[in-house]
Amino acid sequence: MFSLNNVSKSFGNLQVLKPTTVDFHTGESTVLIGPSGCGKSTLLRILVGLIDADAGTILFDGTPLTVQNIQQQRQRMGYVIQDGGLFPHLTARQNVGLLASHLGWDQAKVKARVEELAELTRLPRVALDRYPSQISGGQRQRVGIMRALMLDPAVMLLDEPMGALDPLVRFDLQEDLRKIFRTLGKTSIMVTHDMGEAAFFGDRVMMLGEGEVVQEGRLEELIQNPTNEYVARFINAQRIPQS
Amino acid sequence: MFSLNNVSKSFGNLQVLKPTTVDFHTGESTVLIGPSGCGKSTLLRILVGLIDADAGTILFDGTPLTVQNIQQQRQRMGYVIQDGGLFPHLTARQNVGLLASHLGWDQAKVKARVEELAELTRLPRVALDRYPSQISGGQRQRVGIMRALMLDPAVMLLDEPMGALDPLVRFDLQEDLRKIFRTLGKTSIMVTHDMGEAAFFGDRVMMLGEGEVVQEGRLEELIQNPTNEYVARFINAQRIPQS
Amino acid sequence: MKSLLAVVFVLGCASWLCSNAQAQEKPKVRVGSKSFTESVILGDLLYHLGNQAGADMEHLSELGGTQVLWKALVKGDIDAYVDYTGTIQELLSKLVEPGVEVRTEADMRAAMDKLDIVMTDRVGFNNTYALGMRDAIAEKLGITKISDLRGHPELKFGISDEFMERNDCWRQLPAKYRLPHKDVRTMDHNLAYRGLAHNSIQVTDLYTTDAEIEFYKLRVLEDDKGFFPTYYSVILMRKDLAKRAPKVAEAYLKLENAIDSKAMTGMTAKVRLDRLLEANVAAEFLNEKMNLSIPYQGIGPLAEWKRFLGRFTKTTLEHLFLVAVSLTLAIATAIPLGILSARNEAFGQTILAVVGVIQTLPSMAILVFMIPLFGLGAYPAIAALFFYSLLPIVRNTYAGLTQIPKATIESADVLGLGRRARLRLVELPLALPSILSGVKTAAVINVGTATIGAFIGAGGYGAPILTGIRLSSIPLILQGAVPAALLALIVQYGFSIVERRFVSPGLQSRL
Amino acid sequence: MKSLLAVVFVLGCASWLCSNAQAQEKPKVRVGSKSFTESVILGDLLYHLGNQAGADMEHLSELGGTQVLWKALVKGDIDAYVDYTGTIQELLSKLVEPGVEVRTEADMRAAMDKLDIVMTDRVGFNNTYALGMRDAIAEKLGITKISDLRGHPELKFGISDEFMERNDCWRQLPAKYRLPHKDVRTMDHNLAYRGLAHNSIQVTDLYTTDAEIEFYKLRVLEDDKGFFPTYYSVILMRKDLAKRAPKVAEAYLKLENAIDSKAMTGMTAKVRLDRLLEANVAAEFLNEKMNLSIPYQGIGPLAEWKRFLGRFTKTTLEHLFLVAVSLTLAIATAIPLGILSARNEAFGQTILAVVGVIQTLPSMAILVFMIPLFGLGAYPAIAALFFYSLLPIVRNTYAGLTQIPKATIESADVLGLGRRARLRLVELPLALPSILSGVKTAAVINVGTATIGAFIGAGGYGAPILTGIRLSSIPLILQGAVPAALLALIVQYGFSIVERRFVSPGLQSRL
Ligand SMILES: Nc1ncnc2c1ncn2[C@@H]1O[C@H](COP(=O)(O)OP(=O)(O)OP(=O)(O)O)[C@@H](O)[C@H]1O
Ligand SMILES: Nc1ncnc2c1ncn2[C@@H]1O[C@H](COP(=O)(O)OP(=O)(O)OP(=O)(O)O)[C@@H](O)[C@H]1O
Ligand SMILES: [Mg+2]
Ligand SMILES: [Mg+2]
Repeated sequence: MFSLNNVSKSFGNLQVLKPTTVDFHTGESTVLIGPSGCGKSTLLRILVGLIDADAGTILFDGTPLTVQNIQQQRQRMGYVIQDGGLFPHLTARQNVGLLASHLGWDQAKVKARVEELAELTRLPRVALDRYPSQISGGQRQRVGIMRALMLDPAVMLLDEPMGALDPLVRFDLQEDLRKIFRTLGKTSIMVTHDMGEAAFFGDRVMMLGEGEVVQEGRLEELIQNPTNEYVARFINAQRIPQS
Repeated sequence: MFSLNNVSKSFGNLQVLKPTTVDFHTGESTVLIGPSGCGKSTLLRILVGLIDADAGTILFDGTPLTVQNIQQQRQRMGYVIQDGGLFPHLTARQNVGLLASHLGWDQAKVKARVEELAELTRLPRVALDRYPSQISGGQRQRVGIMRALMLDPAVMLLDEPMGALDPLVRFDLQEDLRKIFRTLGKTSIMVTHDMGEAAFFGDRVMMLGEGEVVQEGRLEELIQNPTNEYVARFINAQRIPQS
Repeated sequence: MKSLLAVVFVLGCASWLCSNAQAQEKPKVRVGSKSFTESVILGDLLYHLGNQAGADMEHLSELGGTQVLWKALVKGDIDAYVDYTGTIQELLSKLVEPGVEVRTEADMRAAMDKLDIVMTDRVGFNNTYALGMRDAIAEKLGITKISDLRGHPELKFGISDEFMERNDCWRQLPAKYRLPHKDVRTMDHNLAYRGLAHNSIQVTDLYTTDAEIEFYKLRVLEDDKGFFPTYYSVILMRKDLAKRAPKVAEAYLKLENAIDSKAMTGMTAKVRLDRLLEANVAAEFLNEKMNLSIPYQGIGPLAEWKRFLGRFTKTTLEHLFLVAVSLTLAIATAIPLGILSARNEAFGQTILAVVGVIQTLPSMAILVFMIPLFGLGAYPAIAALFFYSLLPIVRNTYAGLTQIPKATIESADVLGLGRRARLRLVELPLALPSILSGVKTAAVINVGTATIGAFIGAGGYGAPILTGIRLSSIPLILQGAVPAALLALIVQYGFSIVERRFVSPGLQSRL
Repeated sequence: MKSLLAVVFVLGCASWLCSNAQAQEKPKVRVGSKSFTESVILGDLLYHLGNQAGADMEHLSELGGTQVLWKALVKGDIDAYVDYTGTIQELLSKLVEPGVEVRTEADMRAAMDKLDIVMTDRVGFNNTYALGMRDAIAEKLGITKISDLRGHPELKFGISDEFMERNDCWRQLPAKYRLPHKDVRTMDHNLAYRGLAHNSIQVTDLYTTDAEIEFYKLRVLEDDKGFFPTYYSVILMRKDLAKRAPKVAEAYLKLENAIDSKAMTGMTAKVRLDRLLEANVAAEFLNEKMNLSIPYQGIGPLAEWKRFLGRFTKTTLEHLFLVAVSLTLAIATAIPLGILSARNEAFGQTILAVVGVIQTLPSMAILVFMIPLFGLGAYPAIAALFFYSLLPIVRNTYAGLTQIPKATIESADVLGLGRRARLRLVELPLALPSILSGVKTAAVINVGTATIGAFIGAGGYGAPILTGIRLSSIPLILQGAVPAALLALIVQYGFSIVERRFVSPGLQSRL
């Protein structure tokens, strides 16, 4: 789905991404993990065209992403950021339905789809007609996920999409999203700091560090055969409640 | 430290907090858990005076919190929210040092303290002189924590303070913060969705739900003797990476 | 009060209807007047009195002059009109046989009688030249008559060309009264009035029935040596009128000595300065003076109010027209300009500079430049107002758009909204508070600046303000300034409603 | 060009130095002049010529009148001055023995000779009354002399009071020339010029050397019947001058018939309208006419430029003063008002309403109300500008503050910043772009509106604009409008720098 060839990016004299060549395959779920500030978000932002890479080419579905086609292509991508990135002047419902309405969907269809998604993310109905400043952090995050899913995109780019969800909602949503992605053969790239989530979601887990891919594979492989001491420590750092 | 007596809060006809009587003891670390939208953040915001309770009284260190004294008292509280709540017009360093400078601290002292805190939170030096929009989510969160710690407050109110941190940084920071809180006898109230964190931090874990305290105790106690089926499911929902 | 007026009105209407019903049996009487205000009012007096006396009246108003009226009277085309002794003397001098003297009014009356015309006694006022001073000053100096001026050689005179040049005026006056004054300048009659008001002169010539006498609170000095020729008004009527309509002729005699100078001046002022209709002024006078109840519109507190309302409505509509058209055009132009500015830094700075420069052009200069394009009237004013309204809107649109957080713009981009959809659905709604703030500023400035419309014949609240400034009349200034201020408030309030209606509640934070 | 001027200047300085060096051997010569422009110029002509002729000159300029000069001349306090034949005749009539006729210039010259005064031949121009018309119209009608007017009875005359009243002017002129004109009005001399320009009159009286003749392109009609008294200028000098400084006396004779009316008018115009120094005008004339090279400043392209620069500097300083003071006061007032508005909704709406209402007051009305408080000059203008600058700043401060996201305000509160610290450290910096946007709007409006200063004697760019509008002179309008526009740009640019300097880079997002 995405093909990166020698893509690199610096901010000032900080090289966030060394020249990187990597493929994200159609239907595959990739999970990006890595230390804070290592460039995970930057990579997603490059894929979705918010940041221009300094060098290298990116193919989306075989065609290079350009300024001309990016807008069209974005409608086939869903992008979720941690705090939802909601429009403050629109209610949750309007946020989710905005693009569909703009594309001329029938209002009833929009309404049905929004409510279907609220069901999926377990968002209380009352929250739907509130403005972003009036709902809780977890609710905002779910609205962000709903908005990304609205048009049923082929690719989902998820930047810590569930960091603010309670364990139960998160558990269920993980389950549902994986089911959706698997059954409909969607491609997904997700950034997370939760190793349980990485293990559950990632067909492939990609550990970034110092601007490059340090190791990739299923999380079990990383746990069993860490490339280096750092990867081992990183993966095992998460505290587990002792029972 | 905080004594709540019959405190309640509604938004419109949604009762977020039923009349609640609860104490947060000096030197104790309390962790609030509970489903999204159950009122955890609302409770913290009431404590810090951002929201007025509809009814009930709140004592802080034995004296009622009023509009008159709240500002003074706040300098004894540190409040961290998930995305940091940073001032967009100030660099990370200025965000952290703002209040101290305002209170007339010597610039060298401010600088030293900021750098000490950056060390603690493992924030890269380069990030210190960037604006909030120029640093990563995890970095912003750490700057938020630094800002709250700056004046070495007696009480820390932490609303999902480490949700965006990578496992390693989070592990170390949990360790360090607990050490600080324990040694200096600070009171802390933390909201988290991470059960490992709750177990590690909470002298007492308080499970909220439907606007009231459902159960409280050490996390092990909750795991072993959940009040009801829901508490049990909630606490155990978090996915653990299988190794 | 209101009910009283209603009763009067109903009664008035009733009497109208009655009089119409009896029209067939009534004598037909026609009166005439010359084409200046005073004469028309006098004609209307005759008209009303005739009506009250049961005649079927007609008033041939504003006829061509003494000759026309006189011939009509003699021929019987009209039955009566009012003329002045001075004029009559001149008229008769050509008509009577040589040798017959017509110097006194008695002479005239006798000569008229021979021509089958009745000349009444004086109606009561003398419309001739006189000297006038501000009442306050005259009072202070104790001056009531022209002779009194002799004791005040320091007084400055400003007199009109005509007065200066006429043989029966200034050329002889100082000699006759032995006036010692040195500072005597000829000046425009109107400027002389203003000069009096500003005390740059103290004495001027005037006509005893000038409307301005009342307006400027002047004292007409008594011509105690009878220097000025007399122009007493008298009614001339055909002798047969007393037979055809005896009640009318009788009624006309009631006008003898009924109107003094002050009353005549007051009536003229009401027409000239307050723009009342002559017929209404005449009716009001008769009702008061002779206790009649001739129905009329436009006098009394209610009528004052109506008249005020009429003028107010007119200036308001004019003002609203200027504001509405120019502001609409400005909003329609400035918001797109602001959007373009925000899109492209360099272009934006250029637009802001140009719009800023336009703003510095003085309004008079813009108007001067607009006249060749649009002529006089509302259009050049609208063009000027349009230009003046651009800056706040352009700048605030620019500021509102450039202040949207980058993250929000990114959210919109990443959603796949096109540029235009992003603008419409995200950017403009978010910038709306700032844009509306600019629009409100522009609207208020526009309402205030629209007073320049008066300079160029577009009317509006500027008209009373300008006149007020010219006449130093605070009430007149306020008649423009207060509604302009109110309009500004209303416009602001209107946009506040727009704001409440269209700015998303999600954005309405408060300190 | 520049280098040429430099050379001229150096030469000039050099000759100055030389002349000073030789001062001791030079004869000392003093000339005088009366206190009106023409006389001063003539005095300077004498001064320059004397200098050129090697004398050590002094010019006692603007003395008290004919008597003063005459007595000084006789006594030897001055050696020469220029007077007019008409005046000299009057002067001599009291000095010569009874019976001696002094009617012709020859008579005068003889009489002067007896008093040891040399009276030269005419300098060449006759400064007396005349009639004038616009050159274009005169050309079209083929009128060159007063007699020609007879064929055009339709022409309208506008003449000054003095001309009207003087025995040797209008009272006799129509009879002398048998002028048939009916429409003859007295009016202000300056208004008459404007009337000519607007063709509401066609003929006016003037002095043959009026500066305005050139400015308005008038034709002075030839007094072909010699009706007007002659006021030819002649030089009077002491006989002993020819001995003491023969070269000077010789040089003065060169002025005989050297200056025609046009030349004199031109020089007066340069002083009166272009504000050149008399000495410079005189020097320029001599250099051109007599091929001299008297050093002077202030003529030629460089001097034109300097003069322009001088005036420009003056209006700029005045304008800057108005803008700087009023804008500073407005900023200092409006930002706090905006803060108060944002703090309290009801109070805020009230403030915005009041400030809005102030904005609608027409500038003339504000000025009228300010005069009793501040008199004339800069202060009332500053007060008016102050009021006009409030609205955009108040409103944008309000808008900027109320648009800060609630979350940010909460962050500040929770940190324990007090209200004032929150305002200073968080709110104002965040609202700054919006506030500066308002300040820029206000500044630009202020720069534009400051042109009203001219109405009330505060100067500024409004002065040339007003004059330009009055004289319908586009160049003059531009002399005010262009710098005003530039100033607006500079002010905007200045605030952009403030913006770049003080608005945090963290806030500078771009679409
Ligand atoms: N200003 C507001 N107006 C109306 N409703 C509000 C407002 N703020 C919060 N709420 C509602 O109150 C409830 C509690 O919100 P709160 O933020 O306390 O939840 P929370 O427990 O912190 O959830 P999360 O775990 O998602 O952060 C939610 O249902 C939310 O929609
Ligand atoms: N606009 C920018 N200007 C300068 N530096 C930036 C900018 N955006 C990001 N950076 C820097 O680039 C680095 C990578 O940022 P990025 O957001 O990709 O990290 P991340 O891997 O997503 O971290 P996290 O896990 O904390 O979200 C960080 O050091 C950050 O400070
Ligand atoms: Mg990130
Ligand atoms: Mg919360």
